[in-house]
Amino acid sequence: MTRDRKKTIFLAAVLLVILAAGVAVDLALPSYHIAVKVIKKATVYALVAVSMNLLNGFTGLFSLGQAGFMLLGAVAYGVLTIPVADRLSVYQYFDGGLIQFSLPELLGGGTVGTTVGMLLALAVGGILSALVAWLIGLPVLRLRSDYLAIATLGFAEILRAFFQWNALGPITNASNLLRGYPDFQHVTSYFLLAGVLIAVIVLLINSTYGRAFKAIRDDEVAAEAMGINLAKHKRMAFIISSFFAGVGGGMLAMYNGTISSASFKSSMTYEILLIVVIGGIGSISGSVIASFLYIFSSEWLLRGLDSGSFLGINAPGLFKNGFRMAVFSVIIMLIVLFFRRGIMGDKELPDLLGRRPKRRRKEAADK
Amino acid sequence: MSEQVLKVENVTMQFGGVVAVDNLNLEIDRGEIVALIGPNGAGKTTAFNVVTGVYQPTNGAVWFQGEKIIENHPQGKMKALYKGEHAGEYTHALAPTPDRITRMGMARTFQNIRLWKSQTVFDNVLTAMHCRTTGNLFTATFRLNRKEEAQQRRRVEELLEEVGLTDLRNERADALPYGKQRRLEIARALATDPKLLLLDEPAAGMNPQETDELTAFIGEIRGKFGLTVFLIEHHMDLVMDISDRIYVLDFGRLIAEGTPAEIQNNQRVIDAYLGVAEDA
Amino acid sequence: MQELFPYLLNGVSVGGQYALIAIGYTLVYGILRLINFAHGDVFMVAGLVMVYATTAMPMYLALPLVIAATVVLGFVIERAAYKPLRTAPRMSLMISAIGVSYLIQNLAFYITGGVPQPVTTPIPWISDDILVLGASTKRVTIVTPILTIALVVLLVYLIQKTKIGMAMRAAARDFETAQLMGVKINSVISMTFVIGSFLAAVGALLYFTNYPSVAITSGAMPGLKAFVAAVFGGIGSIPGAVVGAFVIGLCEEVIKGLGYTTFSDAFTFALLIVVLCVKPTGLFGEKVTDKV
Amino acid sequence: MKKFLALILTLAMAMSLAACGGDSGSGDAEEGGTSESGNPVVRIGVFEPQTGDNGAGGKQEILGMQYANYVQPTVTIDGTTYDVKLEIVDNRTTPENGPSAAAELMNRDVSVVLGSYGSGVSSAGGAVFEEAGVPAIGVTCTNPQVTTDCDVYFRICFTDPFQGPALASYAYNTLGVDTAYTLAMLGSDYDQGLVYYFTEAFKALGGTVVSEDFPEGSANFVSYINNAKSAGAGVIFAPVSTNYAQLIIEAAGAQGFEGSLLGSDTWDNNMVVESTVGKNVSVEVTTFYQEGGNADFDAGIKEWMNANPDALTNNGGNDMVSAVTAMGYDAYFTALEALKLAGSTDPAAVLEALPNVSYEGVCGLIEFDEIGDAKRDQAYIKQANTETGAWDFVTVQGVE
Repeated sequence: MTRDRKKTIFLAAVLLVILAAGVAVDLALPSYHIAVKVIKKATVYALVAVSMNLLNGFTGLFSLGQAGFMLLGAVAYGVLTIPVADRLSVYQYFDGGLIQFSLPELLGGGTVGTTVGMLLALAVGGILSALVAWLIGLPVLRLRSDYLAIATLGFAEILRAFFQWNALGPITNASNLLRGYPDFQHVTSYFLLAGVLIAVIVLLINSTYGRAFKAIRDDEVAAEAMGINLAKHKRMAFIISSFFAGVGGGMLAMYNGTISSASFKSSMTYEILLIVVIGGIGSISGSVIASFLYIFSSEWLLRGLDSGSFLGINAPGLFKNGFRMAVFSVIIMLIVLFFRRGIMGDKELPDLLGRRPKRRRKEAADK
Repeated sequence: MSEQVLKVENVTMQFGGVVAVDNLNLEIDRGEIVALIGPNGAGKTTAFNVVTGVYQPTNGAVWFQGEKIIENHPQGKMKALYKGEHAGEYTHALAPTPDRITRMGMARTFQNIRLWKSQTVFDNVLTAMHCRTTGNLFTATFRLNRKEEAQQRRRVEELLEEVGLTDLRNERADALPYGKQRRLEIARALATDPKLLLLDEPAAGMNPQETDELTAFIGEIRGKFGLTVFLIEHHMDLVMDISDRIYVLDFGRLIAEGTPAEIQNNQRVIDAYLGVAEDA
Repeated sequence: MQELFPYLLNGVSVGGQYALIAIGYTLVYGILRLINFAHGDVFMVAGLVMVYATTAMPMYLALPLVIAATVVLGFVIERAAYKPLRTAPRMSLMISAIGVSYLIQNLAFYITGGVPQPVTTPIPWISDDILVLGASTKRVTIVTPILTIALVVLLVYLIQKTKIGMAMRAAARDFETAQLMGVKINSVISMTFVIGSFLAAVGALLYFTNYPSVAITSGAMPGLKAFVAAVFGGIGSIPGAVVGAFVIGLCEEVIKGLGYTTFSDAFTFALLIVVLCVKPTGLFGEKVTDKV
Repeated sequence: MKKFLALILTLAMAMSLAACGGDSGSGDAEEGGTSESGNPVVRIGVFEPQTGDNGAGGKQEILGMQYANYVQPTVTIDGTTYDVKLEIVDNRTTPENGPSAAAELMNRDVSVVLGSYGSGVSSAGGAVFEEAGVPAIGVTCTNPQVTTDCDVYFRICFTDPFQGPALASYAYNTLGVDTAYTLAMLGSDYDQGLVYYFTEAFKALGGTVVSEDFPEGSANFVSYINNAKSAGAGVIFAPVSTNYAQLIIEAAGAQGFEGSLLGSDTWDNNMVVESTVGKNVSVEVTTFYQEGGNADFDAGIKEWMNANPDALTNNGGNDMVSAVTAMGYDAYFTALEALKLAGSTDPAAVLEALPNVSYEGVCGLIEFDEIGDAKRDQAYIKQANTETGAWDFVTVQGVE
C-alpha cells in the first residue's frame, strides 16, 4: 500500500514539475520561440501516440488509420472555428463556402466564448472521428491483424481523397488550406488539454474495460471464453482511440496554423507508430516521453545533422540534407530489432520506483 | 436434486466430410461431477468447443439450465456432405458466441493453458470478472463504480485464497509453475461466477501428488460454490475418484455411460482403450 | 470500345507491372504471414540502381547488375530485419517491415539528395514508340504482360516441380511441421525473398524505363497497389496475384477513362476493403483456419 | 533494468549534447555578433524547402541567394559595414513542418526572411513571422493568400490571379485554342489555385475547360492524356510540380498529343526542359525571368556554379539558370535595400522600410503595393526547344 502511495506522490510530483515547466516557458519565452513551437507539437504528438497505443498497444489491434482520423478532426476544427469574416478569403475558390458560422463567434466571442467554442470544435472533431470509426469498424474489425492494418491504411487514403474532392470543397475547401482559426497561445493550455485527455485514457486503461482490452490483446480466445464480447470491446477501443486521434488532429491543426489534407498521409501514421514503438508498446508514459524525444530531435536539436555542422563537427559532405532522417531510421531499426521493449517496455513511470523491492520478493518466492 | 443443468442433444460436428463428434447425447444434473473420457482424437475437446460456442455444431442442440442455447442443422454445402443422424429434426440456427455462453453461467479452462501471460495473477482473476460488471464505460472510466470495483477486488482475494495463490498475487502469470497456472486458470473461470465449470484436462502434465491435490480441490470447490463440473481427463485415478458419472467417447461416438464402477468393467471401453477388440 | 481501347491497353501494361511486384508480396505472405512493407521500396531501389548503372556502364552489364543488387538487397533485408524476429509476435515483424521501408526511403533520400533521378538511358528497343490498333504506346507496354506471364509460368513450374519449390509449399502450408520434417526453413525463406526481389527488379526495369525519373517515393504507391492485388487474388496464390494485378490495373485505368480520376486510388483501396470483408481469402486463396 | 537505465542515460546525454550542438550551430564562431573580418553581422533568414516535393525548386532558389551573397557579402547600414550571413532552414515543403522551421529562424535572430518556394508552407511560416514581427519576402510563392492574410509578408513575384489569366489569355488569343484541359494534383493548393484562376479566365474569354485531378504519387499519365485528347483539348494546362511535369510530358509525347502543354512557373526547370528533348511535344511556360535577360548575371552565376560542385548538384547537374534562381538573387538584394533604407538591423525597422523599397533587379523593377505584392503586370512566356533542351523566349504576356 505504501508503495502505491509513493507512486501516486511521485506521479503527482512529476505532473506538477511538468506543469510548472509549462508556465515557466510561457512566462520566459515569446510565443514564436522554437522551444514553444516544439513543445506544443510534441504535446500534440504525445496525445496522438497515446491514442494509438490504446489501440495497438493495449488492445492488440494493429490499425494504421490514425492519420485519417486526425484529418477528420483537423478539418472539423478548422471548419467550425474560422471567423465568418475570413471565410470569403479562406474559401477563395468556393465563394466563401457553405458553412457560415463559427463556434467561437456563436458563443459570443471574448476569452470565454472563444475558448469554449474551440474546445467544442475539438470535441466535434473527436465525435465525428468516433462516428466514422464506428461505421468502418463494423466490417473492418472482423479482419485478422495484418489485414486490419492494410484495410485501415486504405481507409485513411480513401478519406483523404474525399476531403480533397472538389465537390466537397464548399465544406472542406478541397485541396486548399484552411487558415485563420484561433489557437491557444500558451504551452500551458496545450499541456492542460492534452494532459486531461491522456489522464482520461489512463483512467480508462486502468478500469475494468481497460483490463478487458488487455485480455483481448494477450489471448483473444481466453478473453472470449471469460465472457468478454470481442466484437463489442474491439469496436469500443477502436472508437475511443479514434475519438482521441480526432481531437489530436484538431490540436495539430491548431499548432500548424493551417490545415492541408495532403499532410495527413500514411507517413504520418508510420511516424506516430514509430514513436509508440520507441516509447514501448503498452506504456503511456513511454509514448509521451518518446513523443518529446522524437519531436525535439527531429524539429530542433538534430537540425545540425542536415545543415553541415553538428556537435561542433563541421562536415558539410556528410551532414547534408536527409542525414538526420537517415540517422533516425537507423536508430529506429536498432530499437525495433534489439530493444524491442522500447524505452519503457510496458512499464509506466511510477513503476520505476517499485522495481527493486519487487525483484527481491521474487527471489524470495523462488527460494 | 435432479435438476438438469446441461443437455447435449443429438449433436453432430462435421468438418467438411470428417465427422468429429457423431450424434452425441448427454445430460448433466446440478451438483454432479461428470467426466468425458476417451482415447486421443475421440472428439472430447471438440465436444467441449461445441458446448462453449467455439464451434457451431453441424446438427443438434444444446440445452443449458432448461433453455435451448445452441441449435443448428446442416446448411449450404454441408447439406450434401452431412453423414449424421437426425437430419431434418432441427430447423433453427442458434449460435451464441462463447462470451455470451460464459455470461449465461458456463466457464471453462483450456487443455493448453491460456492465461493472460503478461498480467499478474491478481489481474488475471480480476479481469475475468469484467463480464459481470454492471458499470458502463463512462462510470468505469471515471471511477463512479468504486463500490463494485472494491467488491470485485475483495472477491479476487477470496478466490486466490481458495486456490492457494495469495502469496503470488503480484507475479506475472507466466512466471508461475505449471501446476499453479492450472489452479489460476480455475480461479479465473470461477471469477465469471459459473453454474457449470468445464475443465479440459485439468491434470495434464501434473505429477501424482499434484493430481491428488487437484482431485481434492475440485471436490472442495464443487461444494463451496455449488458447482456442476464437466471435465475431460486422461488421469484415470482422478476420473474414477471424483466422477459421479462418466461418458466414454470413441471415434466421435458415445460408447458407454455410467458410474465409475460400471465403466471400469465395461468391455467396450476396455477394448477402445486397449484397441484389442478387432485385432485380437 | 474503340474509345476505351487505349485505356485497356494501358491498364494491361500497368497490371503487368503490378503483377511482378505482387508476386513478391504473395510469396512472402504465404510463408511468413508478413506484409513486407519494404517490398515497394526494394522496387524503388532497383529503379535507382538502374539509373546509376545504366549511366556508368554498358547496358549488357548494367541490367544483370541491377537484378543482382536487388536480389542481394532482398536477401539482406530478410536476414537483418526479419530473421531475428522469427519468434516474436506478428506485430513486431510488421513494425520491423515498416521500419525497413522508412530506412530505405531515408537512405535513398540522403543519397539522391531528395531529387528525382532522371532516367537518361532507357533500355533500348523496348522503349520505342509503336502503334497498336491505332493507339500509340511504347513497346514495353506489350512486352510487360508477355514477360510477366512467361516468368509466372516459369515460377509455377519451379514451385511445382523442384525440391526447393516443394519445400516452399510445405513451409507455406505449415511452418512448424515443415521445420520438423527437416525443411531448412531459413534457406526456404531466403529463397522466397530472392525470387520476390528478382521479380521486383525485372518489374522495376520495365516500369522505370517507361518514366523520366525515379523518385524515392516511386515505390510506395505501386507497392501498396500490388499488395492489394495480391490480397484480391487470394494471398499466397501466384496465379491469384497475377490475375488480381491485371484486374486492378485495368479497373484503375478504366475509372480514369470514365472521368472519376479523383478516386482512382481510393477505388483500389475500397476494392481491398470490400474483398476483405466479403471474401477474405480472395479469388483463389485457400482458407486459413486459426488453431484453437 | 540496467539496460533500460543505460538507454535512458544515453538518450539524455545525446539530447544534452545535441542541445549544445544546436546552439553552437546557430551561434557558430561569431560570438557577440561579429565575424572573422571584425565586422558586425546581419542575418538574413532563408526559409526554403530542401527536402520533400519542392526540395529541388527550393534548392535552386537558395542558389540565387547564395550567389548574391557571394557577389555582395556586405551591406552598409547607417554608416556601419555589416557582413551578411544567410541562415538557411529547411521547411521540408509541407505546412506542418513550417512553424517549427520558422521558429528556428526566429531563434537565430534574423532581421528579415526570404522564401519560400511553395505557398502552403509560406502561409504556415507567415503566422510565426507575424507573431515575431519579422518581415518576410516571398520569392516565388504565388498564392494571393500569403500576403493578404499576413501583415509582415511581402512578395517580389507575380501572383496566381495574374499568372492563371495570363496563360488563359495566351492560350485563347495567341494559340487560338477554345478547349482547354486542366490537370492538377489532388491536395496541392498551388495546382488547384492556378487551375481555378486559369479556368475562370478561360471561360470568361469564351472557351470551355475540362478539369481533372490526379492522386499524389501517380506515375502513369497516359490515361489523362487520352482523356484530354477525347475532350478535344487544344492545350493541357498542368501547373504541377517538376516530377509530374516530366511524367506528363513523357506521356503526352508517347500518346502523340498534338496541342500545347502549358505550364506555370514550376515548369521553368532544367529537368523539365531536358525531358522534352527528342519528343514531339510543344511545351510553353510562364516565368519570372528569361535566361539571357541579363548577360552579366547569367555569366557570373554560371561561372560561380561551375566552380562550386555542390551548387551544380543542387541545380540538377548543369548550369542552366532557372527563373527561381534569378528571383532568389533579386530577393537578396531587395532585402539589402530594405536594410539600408531602414538604417538598422532591427526587424521592426526593416518591416517599416520595406513598402518603400524600389529596386531594379535582374527580373525587373521591384516595388510593393499596399498588400505587399510586387507591382507586376507581365510574365515571360518561354517554349521548350526539343532539340537543344533549352528554353526559347516566346513573348511577354500580360492579362488582356
